[in-house]
Amino acid sequence: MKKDTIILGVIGSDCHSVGNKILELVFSSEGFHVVNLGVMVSQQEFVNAAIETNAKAILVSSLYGHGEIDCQGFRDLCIEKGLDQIILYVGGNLVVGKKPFSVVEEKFKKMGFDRVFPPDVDLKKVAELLRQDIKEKFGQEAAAEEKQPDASPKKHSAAN
Amino acid sequence: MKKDTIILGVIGSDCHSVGNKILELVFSSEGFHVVNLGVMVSQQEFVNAAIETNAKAILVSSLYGHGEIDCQGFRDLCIEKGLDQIILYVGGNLVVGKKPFSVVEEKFKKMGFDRVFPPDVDLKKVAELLRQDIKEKFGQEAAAEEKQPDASPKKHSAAN
Amino acid sequence: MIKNEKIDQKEFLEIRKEVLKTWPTGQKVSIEEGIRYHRTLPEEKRFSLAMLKAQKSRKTLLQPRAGVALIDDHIKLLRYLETEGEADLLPTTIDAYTRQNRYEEAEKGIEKSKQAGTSMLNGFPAVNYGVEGCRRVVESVSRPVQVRHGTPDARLLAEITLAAGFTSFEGGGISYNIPYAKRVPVEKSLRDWQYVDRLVGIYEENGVRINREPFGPLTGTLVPPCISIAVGIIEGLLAIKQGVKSITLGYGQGGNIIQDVAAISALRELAEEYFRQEGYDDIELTTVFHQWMGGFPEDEAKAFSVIALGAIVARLSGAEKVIVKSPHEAMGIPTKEANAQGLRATRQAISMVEDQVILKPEDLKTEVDLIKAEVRCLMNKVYELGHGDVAAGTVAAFEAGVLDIPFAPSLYNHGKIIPMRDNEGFIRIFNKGNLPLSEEIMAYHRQRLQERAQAEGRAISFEMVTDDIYAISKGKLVGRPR
Amino acid sequence: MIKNEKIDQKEFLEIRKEVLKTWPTGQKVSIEEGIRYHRTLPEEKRFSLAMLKAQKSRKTLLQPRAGVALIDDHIKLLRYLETEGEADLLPTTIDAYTRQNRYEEAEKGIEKSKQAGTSMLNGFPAVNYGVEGCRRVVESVSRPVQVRHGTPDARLLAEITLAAGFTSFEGGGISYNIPYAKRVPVEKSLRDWQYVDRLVGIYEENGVRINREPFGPLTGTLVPPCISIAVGIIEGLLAIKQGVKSITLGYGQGGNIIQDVAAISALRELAEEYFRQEGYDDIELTTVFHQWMGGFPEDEAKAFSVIALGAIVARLSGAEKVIVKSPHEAMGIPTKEANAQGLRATRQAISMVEDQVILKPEDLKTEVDLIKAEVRCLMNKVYELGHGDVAAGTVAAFEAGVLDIPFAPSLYNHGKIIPMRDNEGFIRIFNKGNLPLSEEIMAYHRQRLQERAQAEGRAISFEMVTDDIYAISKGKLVGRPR
Ligand code: B12
Ligand code: B12
Repeated sequence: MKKDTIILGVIGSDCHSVGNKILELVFSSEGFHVVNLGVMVSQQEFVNAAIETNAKAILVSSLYGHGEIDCQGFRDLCIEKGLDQIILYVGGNLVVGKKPFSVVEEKFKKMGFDRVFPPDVDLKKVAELLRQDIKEKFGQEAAAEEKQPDASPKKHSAAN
Repeated sequence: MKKDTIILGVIGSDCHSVGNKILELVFSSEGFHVVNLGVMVSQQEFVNAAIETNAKAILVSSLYGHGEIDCQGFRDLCIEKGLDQIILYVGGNLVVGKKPFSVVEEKFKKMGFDRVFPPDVDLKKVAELLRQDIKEKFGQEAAAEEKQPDASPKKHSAAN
Repeated sequence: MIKNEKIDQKEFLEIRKEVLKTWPTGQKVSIEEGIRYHRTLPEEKRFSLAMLKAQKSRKTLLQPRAGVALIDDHIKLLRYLETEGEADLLPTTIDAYTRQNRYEEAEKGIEKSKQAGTSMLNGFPAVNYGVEGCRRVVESVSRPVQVRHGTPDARLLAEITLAAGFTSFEGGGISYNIPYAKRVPVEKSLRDWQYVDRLVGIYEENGVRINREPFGPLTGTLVPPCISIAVGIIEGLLAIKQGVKSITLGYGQGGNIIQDVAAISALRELAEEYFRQEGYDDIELTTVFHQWMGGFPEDEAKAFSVIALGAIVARLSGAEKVIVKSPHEAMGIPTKEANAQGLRATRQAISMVEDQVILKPEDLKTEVDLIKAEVRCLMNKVYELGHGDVAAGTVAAFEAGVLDIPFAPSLYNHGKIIPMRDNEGFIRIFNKGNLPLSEEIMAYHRQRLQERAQAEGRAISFEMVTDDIYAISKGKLVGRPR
Repeated sequence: MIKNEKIDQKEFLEIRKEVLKTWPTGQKVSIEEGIRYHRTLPEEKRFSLAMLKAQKSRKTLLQPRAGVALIDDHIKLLRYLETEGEADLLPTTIDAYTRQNRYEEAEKGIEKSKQAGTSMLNGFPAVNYGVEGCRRVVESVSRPVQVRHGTPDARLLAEITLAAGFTSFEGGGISYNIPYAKRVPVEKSLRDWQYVDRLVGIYEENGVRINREPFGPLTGTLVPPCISIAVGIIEGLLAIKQGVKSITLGYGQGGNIIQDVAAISALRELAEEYFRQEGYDDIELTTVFHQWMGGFPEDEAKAFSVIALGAIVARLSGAEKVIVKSPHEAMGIPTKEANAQGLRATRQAISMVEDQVILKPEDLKTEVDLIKAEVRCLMNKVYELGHGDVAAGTVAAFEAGVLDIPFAPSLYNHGKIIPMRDNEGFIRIFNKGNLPLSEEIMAYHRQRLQERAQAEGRAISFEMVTDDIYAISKGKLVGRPR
């Protein structure tokens, strides 16, 4: 069964690389085909990679606080470039300061992200949600195969 | 110059003896004649001691949280026993739990205490206030002599 | 004259009749029913078992203090500490009227609390609620619950709470008298605690093991380790004689890390030695470390650091249990949230150092040896004064000032000794009063204090003591001149 | 090829012209005016002096991190940390756009922050505010202020902030590149930092001592001490060559108390040795300990314990400065209140252990010797690769993976080494990648890791690493199997 491709990366001028490496590890072992762009990724780079690899979802990380600025217009750019269907997730320390998560979530949902996650989210549950969302949007046949506990992560960027 | 007598004690079933010992030390060295009743002192004991010694003020401590119950009717008892003029101070952890001090202060002022103090109060400032209050209530000649740094505390109760 | 002898059954029952009469709820207490109930308790609710497991697996269990006036609120509180605080062991802290056997005032406190919609008592008035009410508490939680109090005469409290299913009972004839009471003769409280221990012994003989925990910290204020250790050992010996088998001896953090770890070491070694010496080798002995028992800083951020240091040292000491403070400590009885915060901070600190070996026995040898030598001086004299009997010796020791608890409220305590910190924050003794400490030991204490005096450029003085009493609440360990 | 040689004045001025052009505020910078201004600064605003005093009086100074988008808010923030937080030293943390020289985006961030009425930037965009704006900051506080950032090319930032009167500047060609950037060649950042150090050297030659502080913690995540110490020494050597005299070398808490204290010891001893070896004996060398730089627990009570442990160990290590975290760490840039809480908790913890001697040199010898031997392996190879030149050697070392920072984002970093904790929480190296560590050393690491594997009943695996990364944020030091 073909694996669904997803794009990972940390947006903007953000250098936080540890969480990104863990996301790659987890989503790979959860059966996705992970294209990890590493840190400091621009919106354009995300979109290009998604087009090139025919990805089903982009998982944007932002840790350093500028997420609110960096993510503006992300959905528009996707649509502009013809990625009408693409699933957009975003997670991390998305805004500057400690804010109630509900406020943050609303903000990023308004920007067009399908799901928004706080830093302590359980990644296995995210993988589960992602499988569901892909199924819903792209139909049964496109769904990622079930969990592959032994899959070792594949490097797609020397940045990692 | 004659020293003003003040009564110290910890009211009710309260056993906290450390602060009481320090109060004795400080007020003695501040030039007061201290009669220290120690811990677990009833309203009646306070009043009796004040009458016996012709005290100008009673400084009530309560640390353990039952202050609110233990102090009720203290002023009335003083008046009943003919101590119309006596100055009443109270201090410590006066109620159960961490409450804004302004709330606590109001509560105890309503009960008839002239001044109410939180646990971290500067005792030298209290001594200063007490001298002033005594001056005001009992006139110039009765005021305690000025600070006597070397005065050693006198024991008035084996409880200390 | 009191003797360290087992109370015989007849005498016990006679006293018991009187005890149960002191408040209506006493009439409903049945030891037999209590024993039957205890037998139905699942393993995870048994205190002695939890302590034993902690010892075997080298864990440090967390226990808060907590108690409020109204029973439903008390249950809510304990449950919250269980879930949000992840407490391993639960308390039921008794209010101060009950501790003085003033059940009528406690009753008023319950009424006023109902009216006020908040607790007007500083603890849970267990006697007023009786066996039935107390059992609701035991039934509502899933971890072992202990009665924590400060009651010189805890006979009725013990009857009620043990019958209700509490599996541990804190206190002792010295530690719940001298720091907690003013006019109770030592002999009286020792007798009343022999009763409590005998009661525990009866449960024990019927297959129900109740854990007993003498109160180590005493006044919580500059108590030299030798004093609290001697008291702990004495109360342990008295308890054992009445048939107690599970004993947790306590110590309150002094502040100097080496001294604190050494104290727990010395406490454990000496207690084992004295218990064996009196012929007991089947005692389940564990230790409990109390986070800082003196004045706390009011600022919560600072209080958290006091809590964390206590947690770390508790763990380094290898104590099987730590009693946890809250960031509200300086201000008042903590809310359940603040209490759980103290627990979570403690858990984090303990877990971070849990696997670390920082202090090796060699590092501590000097201090352990010193503390042991001091305790032996005190114990020898106690035995001597009691002509070999530790109960009689204790009464005589307090009369003579051979045992002397600093800053205690009791009229039966000399209050002559003057402790203060040395230049590294070890608690030392400046004036030994009548403590029978050897000249050599005192010379060492004086030398260490002299170092401090020199460093501070002032003579050793009583001012140092007051400075030391305030020090931690003002952010330091040693009260340096301002 | 880059060399560790002093940039000559002519070359410096040529580069300078270009640097100052990169943003309009650059045009107003005058080194001469800056020097004149620095000479008017009172003693208590000079960073190097404060560090020296701390060293002489054996104090540990407290410094927070803090920076917001708008200048008035930033001043308010620093003042609050000065008064409510009692910070000894102040920071100005620069935002992430400025760190990447994206001054236009920083400008936008300032605008958006004005609109939003709150900071939309994660730091203070000093370049955009220019000398004038920055000087307002220096003028508004009464303690020394340092620029803290993470900027691979910090030349303009240094020109502006130093001329404005900041008396300390953090960073270095390795430590502000590899953990902070993706596509910046090592040679480029080393050159740009030679410029910064030369600028500091010019101030120095004019009687104005600026403190320089390489960034010790690197990625903050399981960095073995030998790596961060080697990097610190290299950056120290490079700075000295350009004329820097006041250097503070840093280390990020690893979590094991022995290892952390040993690391600061080894860092100090080795740096002195290498500096002397290269012919310098007039360097003011001090150390800074960073409280836990990895993932924090979200719960504030737990975060306080992480802070307290860091404070205690900072003090035990004898570092002259500690960088303080806040209880908001896991969530976002702290409010001024949370930041001050971190400071107050740190102050309390440090003050409580300040006078205590818990770890003696003997206790640490094994670990200090190990770390020293490891650092020597790395340094020898760096010198070898550079044919005796440490700058050239560093470039070659990163190319060869002889220097390798775990979990770093840079494309110029091998990222081959795999660190993990042993059974006591020491950070060990499982896979050394190309680090030139001796077989003997690696055997020791493997043995210690094997102990853990055995204790956990699982093979040494990458899972252990991820478990370790999460461990402190989940309440433990060692990431045990769940
Ligand atoms: C040490 C201590 C004990 C020791 C006391 C030993 C002894 N015999 O003294 C022991 C362990 C025995 C103990 C027992 C109990 N304690 Co206690 N104890 C403390 C603790 C930690 C320190 C007190 C102390 O010695 N401080 C140092 C001295 C120098 O300060 P101080 O006592 O505050 O006194 C100063 C000021 O208050 C002020 N002051 C006091 N009175 C007055 C009066 C005037 C007129 C003025 C101007 C100033 C003033 O000046 C004093 C000198 O500087 C405090 C918490 C804290 N402060 O950190 C809790 C605390 C006082 N205890 C408390 C309680 C509830 C109890 C218990 C009921 C047990 C329980 N349920 O937890 C029992 C009391 C039983 C009884 N019958 O009283 C609570 C009170 C709660 C409340 N008010 O809401 C506190 C606040 C802890 C808490 N947060 O729960 N305790
Ligand atoms: C280590 C660290 C650093 C290291 C990073 C090294 C590196 N190259 O990775 C260093 C020291 C270099 C650093 C620098 C900075 N940092 Co930093 N850093 C941290 C810290 C302490 C830990 C981050 C970490 O590695 N965590 C461990 C990993 C496993 O967790 P994680 O990163 O959160 O990632 C997980 C989740 O977020 C989630 N997740 C992430 N993305 C996504 C996406 C999706 C779709 C999903 C489902 C989940 C998900 O899953 C990940 C794996 O579990 C955090 C605070 C914290 N968390 O405790 C601050 C923190 C992230 N840093 C912060 C800041 C501001 C900075 C700086 C700007 C400096 C400054 N002003 O203080 C610079 C950044 C410069 C830049 N250009 O980016 C702030 C962000 C503030 C905010 N959002 O309000 C934080 C929160 C600290 C704070 N409270 O101030 N930092």
